[in-house]
Amino acid sequence: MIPEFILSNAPALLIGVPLLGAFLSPLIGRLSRDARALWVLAIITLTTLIGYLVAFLAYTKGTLIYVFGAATPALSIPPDSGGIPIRIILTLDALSALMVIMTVTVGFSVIVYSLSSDSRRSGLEAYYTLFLLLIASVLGMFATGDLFNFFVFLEISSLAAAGLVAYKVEKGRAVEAGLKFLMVSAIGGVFFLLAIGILYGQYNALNIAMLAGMIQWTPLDKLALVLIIAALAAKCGSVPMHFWTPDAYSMAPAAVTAMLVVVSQASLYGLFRFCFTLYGLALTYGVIGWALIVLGVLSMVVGVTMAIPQKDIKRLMAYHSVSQTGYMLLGVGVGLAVLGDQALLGSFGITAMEGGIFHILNNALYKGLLFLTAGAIILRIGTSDMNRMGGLGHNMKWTMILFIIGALAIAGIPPFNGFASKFLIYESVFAFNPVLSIIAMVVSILTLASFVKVFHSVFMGPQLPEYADVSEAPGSMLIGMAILSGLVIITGLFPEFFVQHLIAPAAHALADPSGYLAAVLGGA
Amino acid sequence: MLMRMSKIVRFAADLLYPGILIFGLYVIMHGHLTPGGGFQGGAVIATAVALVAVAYSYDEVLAMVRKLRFIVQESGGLVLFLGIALAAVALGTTVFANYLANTGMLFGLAVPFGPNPGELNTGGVMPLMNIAVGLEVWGALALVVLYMLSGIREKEA
Amino acid sequence: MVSGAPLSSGFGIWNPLLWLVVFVIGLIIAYAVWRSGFSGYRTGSGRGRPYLSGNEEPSKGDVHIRAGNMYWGFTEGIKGYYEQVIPLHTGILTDNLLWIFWVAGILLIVVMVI
Amino acid sequence: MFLNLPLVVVVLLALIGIATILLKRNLVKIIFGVTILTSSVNLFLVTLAYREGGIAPIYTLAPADVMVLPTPHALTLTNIVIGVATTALMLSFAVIIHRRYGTVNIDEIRELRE
Repeated sequence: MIPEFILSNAPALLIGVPLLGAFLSPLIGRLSRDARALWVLAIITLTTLIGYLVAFLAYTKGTLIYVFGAATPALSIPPDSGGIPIRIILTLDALSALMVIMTVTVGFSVIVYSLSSDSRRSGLEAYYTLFLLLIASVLGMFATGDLFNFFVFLEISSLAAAGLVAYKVEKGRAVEAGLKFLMVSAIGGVFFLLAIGILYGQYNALNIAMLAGMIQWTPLDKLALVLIIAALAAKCGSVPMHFWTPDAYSMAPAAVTAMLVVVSQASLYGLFRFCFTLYGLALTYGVIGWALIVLGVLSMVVGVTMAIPQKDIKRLMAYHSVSQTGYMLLGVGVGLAVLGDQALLGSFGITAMEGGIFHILNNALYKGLLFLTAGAIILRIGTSDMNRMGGLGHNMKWTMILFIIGALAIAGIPPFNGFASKFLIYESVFAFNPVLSIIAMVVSILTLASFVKVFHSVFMGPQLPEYADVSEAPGSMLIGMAILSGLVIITGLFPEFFVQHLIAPAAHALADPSGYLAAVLGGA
Repeated sequence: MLMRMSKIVRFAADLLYPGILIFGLYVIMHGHLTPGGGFQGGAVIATAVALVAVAYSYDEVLAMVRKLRFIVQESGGLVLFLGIALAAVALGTTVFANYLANTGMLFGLAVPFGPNPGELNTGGVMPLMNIAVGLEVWGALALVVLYMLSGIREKEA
Repeated sequence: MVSGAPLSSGFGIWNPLLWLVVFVIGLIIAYAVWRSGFSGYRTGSGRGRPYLSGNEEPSKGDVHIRAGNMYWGFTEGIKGYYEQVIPLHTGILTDNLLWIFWVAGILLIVVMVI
Repeated sequence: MFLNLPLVVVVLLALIGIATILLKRNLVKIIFGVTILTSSVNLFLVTLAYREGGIAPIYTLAPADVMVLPTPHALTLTNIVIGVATTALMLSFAVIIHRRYGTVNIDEIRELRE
C-alpha cells in the first residue's frame, strides 16, 4: 500500500519534508497568497501523515533507526568502522514516537488555525518558512540519536522561535520578548555545547547509545550533566529560569504560542532523554531525581500563584504553562528518583513516569487549545487586557465552548484528559511522598480558580456596548481549535487505551534504555 | 541622504570586489579538497557585498542588486542542498548517500591514493552540496547586511 | 479495539465512562428532585429582584466584576508571599540570565558533594 | 604545562564573557559577551581535537603521517555558523529595540515584567 522507499526512509522524510516546504515557501509565496497557503497546508499534511507512519513503525517494530548516507538505512555500524557508529543516526523509540505524534498533531491544527488568523499580515513568507523550520527542528530533536545533532536542532528551534516571537515587530515589546528568549536560548546552547565537549573529550563519541554504554559518573560527567540540566530546564521554562516564558508566550502570535508549548516540551524531552538514556546506567538516581522534583514543585507553585493576579490573558496562560511543566518534572522526577530500586519502580515509579509523560501529551493538546482560543478572542476584540473584556459569551459561543473544554482539562476536572494524567501523578507521588502529592492537588485547585477568573471576566456578564458587533472566529480557526478539543475529549474518555498503547511503552523505553542501545549498537 | 565614502574608498572597493568574489568562489569550489567549503566561501563573498554596501550609499547598492535575487539565491541554495540529499531516496539508497562518488560521472573520479595535488573532479555529491551551501550563505548573509543597512538608514531619516 | 477497562494507577482506578454514567444518573436524580418541588413561583412579580437597602438596582454592566478585581482577597491574604516573589520578576535581561548560572552552580555543588 | 595553556585561555575567555553578560548594562556589549562565551566553547572544542604529532586531516599533498579526527572541527564550524546566525538576529533585535525604546540600556528595556 505504502511504497517501500517511503517506509524505509520515513524517519529522514519526517525532517526532510517540512524543511523542503520551509525553503520553497518564499519562492511559492511570490506566485500568490493562496498558492502559499495551499503549499503550506499540503506540506504540513504530508508531514503529519509521515509522522503518524513513523510513530506506527516505531511502536510496532520496536526502536527505529535510520543512518544517513549508509548503504542501507539500518546499517548503524559499518563493518570497516571498528564497532563504532560513525554516521549521523536517527533513533526513534516509543518515547520519541509519542512526541512526534504530539508535534505533528499540534502542528497541523496550529497551521490550519494560522491560515486565517495571520492571513492579513505582512511578511508572511518569512512567517511560514520559520514556522515549518520550527516544526522540522522540533521533529529533529525528537528523532535524533546524536548529541550534537540535538544541539543543532535545539539552536535551529531557538532561532526560528525567536524570530516568530518577535514577528509582530511593529510592537517594540514583541522584539523585547524575542530578545529575552533568544538570550536565554543562547546561554543554554553554550552550556549544552560545553557539556557535549566535555563528554566528547572523555569518550570520543557523540552518539547517545554509544556514550550511554561508556559513561562513568566521573566529576567531569557530573559537570556535563549539570550543564545539560541547567540548559534544558531553562529552555523548558522551569522556575527559577521561567522569566522568558510569560514574555515570549504573551507577545507571540497565538498560533506560534501554541507551537512554543511543543518547543519547550521538546527541551523537556531532551532533559528526560539525557537523564534516563544517556546517564541511566551510571547515575546516582536520588540526587538528580530530587533536583527535578524540586524544580518541578517550584514551577508548579510559583507558576500558578503568579498566574492568579495576571491581567493579560495570554500572560496568565503562559504562567500556567510553567505550572504544568512542573507536573511533568514532578512525575518523571519521581520515576528517576526510584530508578535504581526495582521494587519501588514497579510499585509506583513507572506509574509516576506514565503520568508525567501522559501529561506532556495532554498539556500540548489543551494548552495549545487555550492559546488558540485566546488568540481568537484577541483577533476579534483587539486587546489582550482582561480588564477590558466581558460578555463575549454572547457573540463567540463556539470559542466559549472550546475554551471551557480546555479550561476544564487543564484544571483536572473529570472526564477530561488533564484529570487522567494528574490522577496517575497524584496517586503514585502520594506513595513516594505525600506532601508532594498534596502540593500538586492544591496547585490544581488554584489552576481551576484562575481559569474561573478568565472565564468569568471574558465570557460572562452582560454584553458590553463596545463589543456588540463582535463576530465569531473564522471557520478555519475554529477547525484548528476543534481538532485539538476533540483530541482532548477522546484522550479524556479513553485514557486507558492511550496509556496502554502509547504511554506505557514510552515510559518503559525511558526507564530501561537497553532497547535503545541494542537498536544502535546491535544487541550489545 | 547620500551616505557614501570618498572616491578613494569607492575605487578601492571596486578594485577589491572581483578579487574577493573569485577567492570566495575558489573556496567554495575546492571545499572538498582544502580547508573551507560552502559556508566559508559564501561568507567571503558576502563580505564583498558588505564592502560595497559600506562604500556606497544604500540607495546606490539597491540600484546595483535586487533583494529578490538574494532571496531566490538563499531559498534556491537550500532547496538544491536538500534536493541533492533527497534524490538519493529516488536512487534507492539512504538520504545524504554519496551516489555520485566513483561513478565516473560529474565529480565522479576515484580519489587517487597517497599524497597528491588534489583532483577537483572527485568527491561525488560533496562539491555539489558545497556549491548549494555557498549560494545559500552568499544570499543569506548579503540579505542580513542589506536588511541591517536599511534598519540604520530608517533611523537616520 | 477500545476496551472498557479502567485506568489503573496501582492504588486506584479511573474509568471516565463509568464516571459519565454516574454523572448522568446524578443529573437525572437532580432533575427528578427539581420536578417534584413546589411550582408556585410566579415570574415577573419582582420576587427575584435583589434588595439593596431600598436603592435602585444598578445595571448589570456596572456591577460586572472585571478581571483585575477578582481574587482580591486571595492575593491580599498571601501578600507576604507575593511581596517576595513579584519583585523577582524584574524583567531585566541580565537578572534572567543570572538565574541560569545560579541554578547550574547550586546543582553542581549538590551533585559534587553527594 | 603548555598543553594546558589553551584550557586556561578557555576558562579566561568564558569568565570574561560571563562577566560581560552579567555586569554590563549596554545591550550591544551583552551581545558581545555572548559571542565571547561562544568563542570560548569553540576554543575548547578545537583544543580537544589537538593531538601531539598529528597533522591536519587534509589529503591534498599530505605527508604520510597520523591525522587527527576532524569531528571537533566540524562541531566548531557548525557552532560558528549557529553563532553567526544568533548574533545577527540579536543585533537586529537590538537595532529595532533602539528604534522603539530609544535606548540600549537593559535596565530600561523592561516593559514586560511581573
